Amino acid sequence: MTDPLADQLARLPAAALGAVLALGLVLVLAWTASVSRGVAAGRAVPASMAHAPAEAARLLRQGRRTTLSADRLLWRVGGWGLFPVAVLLIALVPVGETALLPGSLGVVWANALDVVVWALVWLLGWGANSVAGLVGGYRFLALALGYELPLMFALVAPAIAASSLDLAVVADAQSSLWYAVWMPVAFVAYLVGVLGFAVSGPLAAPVGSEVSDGALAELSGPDLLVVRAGRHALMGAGAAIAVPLFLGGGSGPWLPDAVWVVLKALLLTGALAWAAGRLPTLRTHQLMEPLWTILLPLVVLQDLVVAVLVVSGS
Amino acid sequence: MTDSSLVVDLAFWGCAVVAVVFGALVFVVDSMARATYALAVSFVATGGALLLMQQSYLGVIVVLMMVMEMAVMAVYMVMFMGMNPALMPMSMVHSHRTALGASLVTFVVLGSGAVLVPWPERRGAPSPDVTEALGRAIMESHMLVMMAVGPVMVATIVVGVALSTARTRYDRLGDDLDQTPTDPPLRGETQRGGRRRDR
Amino acid sequence: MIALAVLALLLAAGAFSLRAVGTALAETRSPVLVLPVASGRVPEQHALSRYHVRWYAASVVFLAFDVEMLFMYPWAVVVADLGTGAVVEMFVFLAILLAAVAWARREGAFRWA
Amino acid sequence: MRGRVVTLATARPRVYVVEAPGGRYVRAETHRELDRRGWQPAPSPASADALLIAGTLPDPLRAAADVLWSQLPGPRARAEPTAVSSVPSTLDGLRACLRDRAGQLADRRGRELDEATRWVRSDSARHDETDHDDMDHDDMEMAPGGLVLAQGAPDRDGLEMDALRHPLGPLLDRWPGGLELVTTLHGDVVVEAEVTWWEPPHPTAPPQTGRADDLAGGWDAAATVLSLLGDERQARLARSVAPSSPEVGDRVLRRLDRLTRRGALPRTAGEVLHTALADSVPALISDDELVELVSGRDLGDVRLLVAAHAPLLQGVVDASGSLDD
Repeated sequence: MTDPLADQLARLPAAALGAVLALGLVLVLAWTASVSRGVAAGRAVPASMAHAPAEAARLLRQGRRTTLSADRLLWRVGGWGLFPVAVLLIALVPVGETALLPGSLGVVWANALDVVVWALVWLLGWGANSVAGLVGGYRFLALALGYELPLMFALVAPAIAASSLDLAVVADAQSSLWYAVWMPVAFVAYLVGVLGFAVSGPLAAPVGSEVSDGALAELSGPDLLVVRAGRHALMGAGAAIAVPLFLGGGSGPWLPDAVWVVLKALLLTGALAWAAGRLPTLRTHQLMEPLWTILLPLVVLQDLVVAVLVVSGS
Repeated sequence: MTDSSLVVDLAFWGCAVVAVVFGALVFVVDSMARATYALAVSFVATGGALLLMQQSYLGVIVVLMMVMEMAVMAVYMVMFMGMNPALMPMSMVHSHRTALGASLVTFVVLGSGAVLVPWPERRGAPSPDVTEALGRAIMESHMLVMMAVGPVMVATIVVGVALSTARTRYDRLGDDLDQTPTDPPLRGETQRGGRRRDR
Repeated sequence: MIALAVLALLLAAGAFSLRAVGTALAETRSPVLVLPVASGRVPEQHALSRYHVRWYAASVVFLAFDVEMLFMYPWAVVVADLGTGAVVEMFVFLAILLAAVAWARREGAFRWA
Repeated sequence: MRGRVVTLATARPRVYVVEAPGGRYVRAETHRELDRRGWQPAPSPASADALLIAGTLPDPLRAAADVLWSQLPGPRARAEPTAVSSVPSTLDGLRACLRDRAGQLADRRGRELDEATRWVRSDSARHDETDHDDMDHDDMEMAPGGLVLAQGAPDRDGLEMDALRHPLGPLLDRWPGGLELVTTLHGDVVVEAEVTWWEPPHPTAPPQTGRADDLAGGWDAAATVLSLLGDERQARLARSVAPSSPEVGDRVLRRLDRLTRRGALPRTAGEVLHTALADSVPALISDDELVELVSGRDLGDVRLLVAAHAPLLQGVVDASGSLDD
């Protein structure tokens, strides 16, 4: 019998390398989202590429602030927690041989992590003891109630088709046809969910410009930087999870699997961020009904179609 | 337990201590938000403990559901506790003596049960995929549970909505339910509410 | 588990160095205490309060509905094996729930403001 | 190294732009100048590098400007341009001030770490003179940090929740100069509002330098609304409409109509913008009508509605002159 502790230690170098690569991937994806966002807003490509570094420098130079009777603990947890959630999501994605955090329940874990964002954004709005922040935090929960069920049913569709909740198995099951192609509604609902937990695009009302950036209203300096980075990273992480779920994982000609995964994630992040930059922010109380009464039944119907096709064995 | 390694033991006890400490914090902190999220952390740690007991699906579902429920519960706690939810000293304990007695008795009964009952040795091995086993159980042997849950949930929705909305479609639209909703939907109502304060 | 530990360590190190760089560049350590933003006015009262959540009806519907996901994930794994019966069963179940959602919509549970 | 980082950090400072009473033209020019430079305005004082108050502040609003100034985290710079022609040099000055290390260090050294309590204290002192209460003990308990707790108010849903009094204006970005709308909020819904107008210290005349085509402010209002919706690209187009072609105007108008149809914009706001931009001047609205317009609305909707109606508000027209003058 081997010593489990020694066993864990033997895996340390591989784990360390994997962790560094995952962190690097999150940063690259977040930056891609930022660049694409800039292009969508009408900036030139070089200016968009320089935007993130310049803003990082600006915000790192800026002082920190806290507000009267703020709940600083909860406020900071909310802000600094977003980026780690994105990193954990990326760690679930099978790249090449295996994921950094492999497991038979990858799909459910992805779901659990996106729910953690509920808590974080609300805390971010709550902690500052500010009207704008409160409005933003509460708007987020309202939207979350709307986008979460469609997102969950969208996550279930590939799992039905692959008869597994393991992201690696789901990816491998798409050798003939990507799930995005034959379950488009689930794919769209998933992407809406990604926009939701990245708080951007049509679902950006919680940080809406018309309430002084809502949940972000009282943030400055590094505290704001990590939240902005976290939102871009969450968009990138959401796109990366879509790769094994809907875009065939690492399958592709010529290049190694790992490269395909990263490439697909980058492309989807760019496309998603561009769309988020172009679509108008919709008002929360206008979004609830369509999310519940149009998107939700459609996704359930999509699941039905998938289940019937799977059972009938086609 | 098949592999009772030191690492797993340590992690388990870590989770257990976090769960208990944060559970206790619920009654110590002075803010509804802190109390609710302390409870959420406690539940997440419980989920971690379940994972270490190789109940992977149960573990992840505890994390998923409890974070979600706590996020919504925080909103209710803030709304319905009859005092400022963050800036006043508060107590989450009611009728101290009874509560303390009841919890102590429960703890002793359950705790002694866990320690004193001669647990049977495990016969056979757990299913290689507990999630799949659970799925089969729900759809085959425990179908009745599933059948019963549906109507119960519908009843919950209907009762919940009926109790929580003070104004239903008749208040919004009058008798003519087919007319287009106004923008904003409840305008007249709000203004009446506003005037009521002026009284 | 070891990967999780390494990730946590890396993230902590990253956050720490970000703070350090920030402190060095801003040439200050302590945050300044300010009033919450209110158009140049001193707020009349603390914003943290019993916040009126207009969408509580929607949250009730959600809380009842999301319990369903407990069954959905294990079901997804076995449905291909179990066949038609399982599909019919689950979607009748979902249809009943969606009917409740439709009713809730008619009652105005998803409208507010 | 530090120098290079500072240059990068101040390449495009974020300016919090506020309109003083009667400062409409200076503010509009400021936004155009920011567009030309590719600088983005700051959405709140919290993350702003600089505070720019367009126009001349009347004395009663001096304290409000100081509160805003105290909310900037620093390094910080402030300016109050009073003429359209001085806007570019003002922005240059702001950036130079942000880059001046000695000056910034001095500013921070002269700054208290607690910029909140003194305002609260002076504010409550003012109240005490009139209220004359002997509830000091209660005050200590009920007023953490010197601010009182929100009090409950009955709501249309038959519940008692806390109501917040929250001012929009006098000094708010993308908000008509001089308007102070004190709202009573239940959650994020405005149930009541009070209007106050602050007058400019001296009447400001429209600038002589052209732009007569937008003196009624329709395109300016459209740009503000688009910017509040987070659509900076279209907002830039709207701001540039006057000098550029009518096709651009059509594009912006179509965009606004689409946003209205999709419900991204309150219908009333969309309609009034459409009327203003399609060459017929909508009727002015009084303060009472303004209150009527915003009550029952979501806080965000209130911002959009006020922005759309800005050129039609009696106070704005009085302060900055209209086409008829």
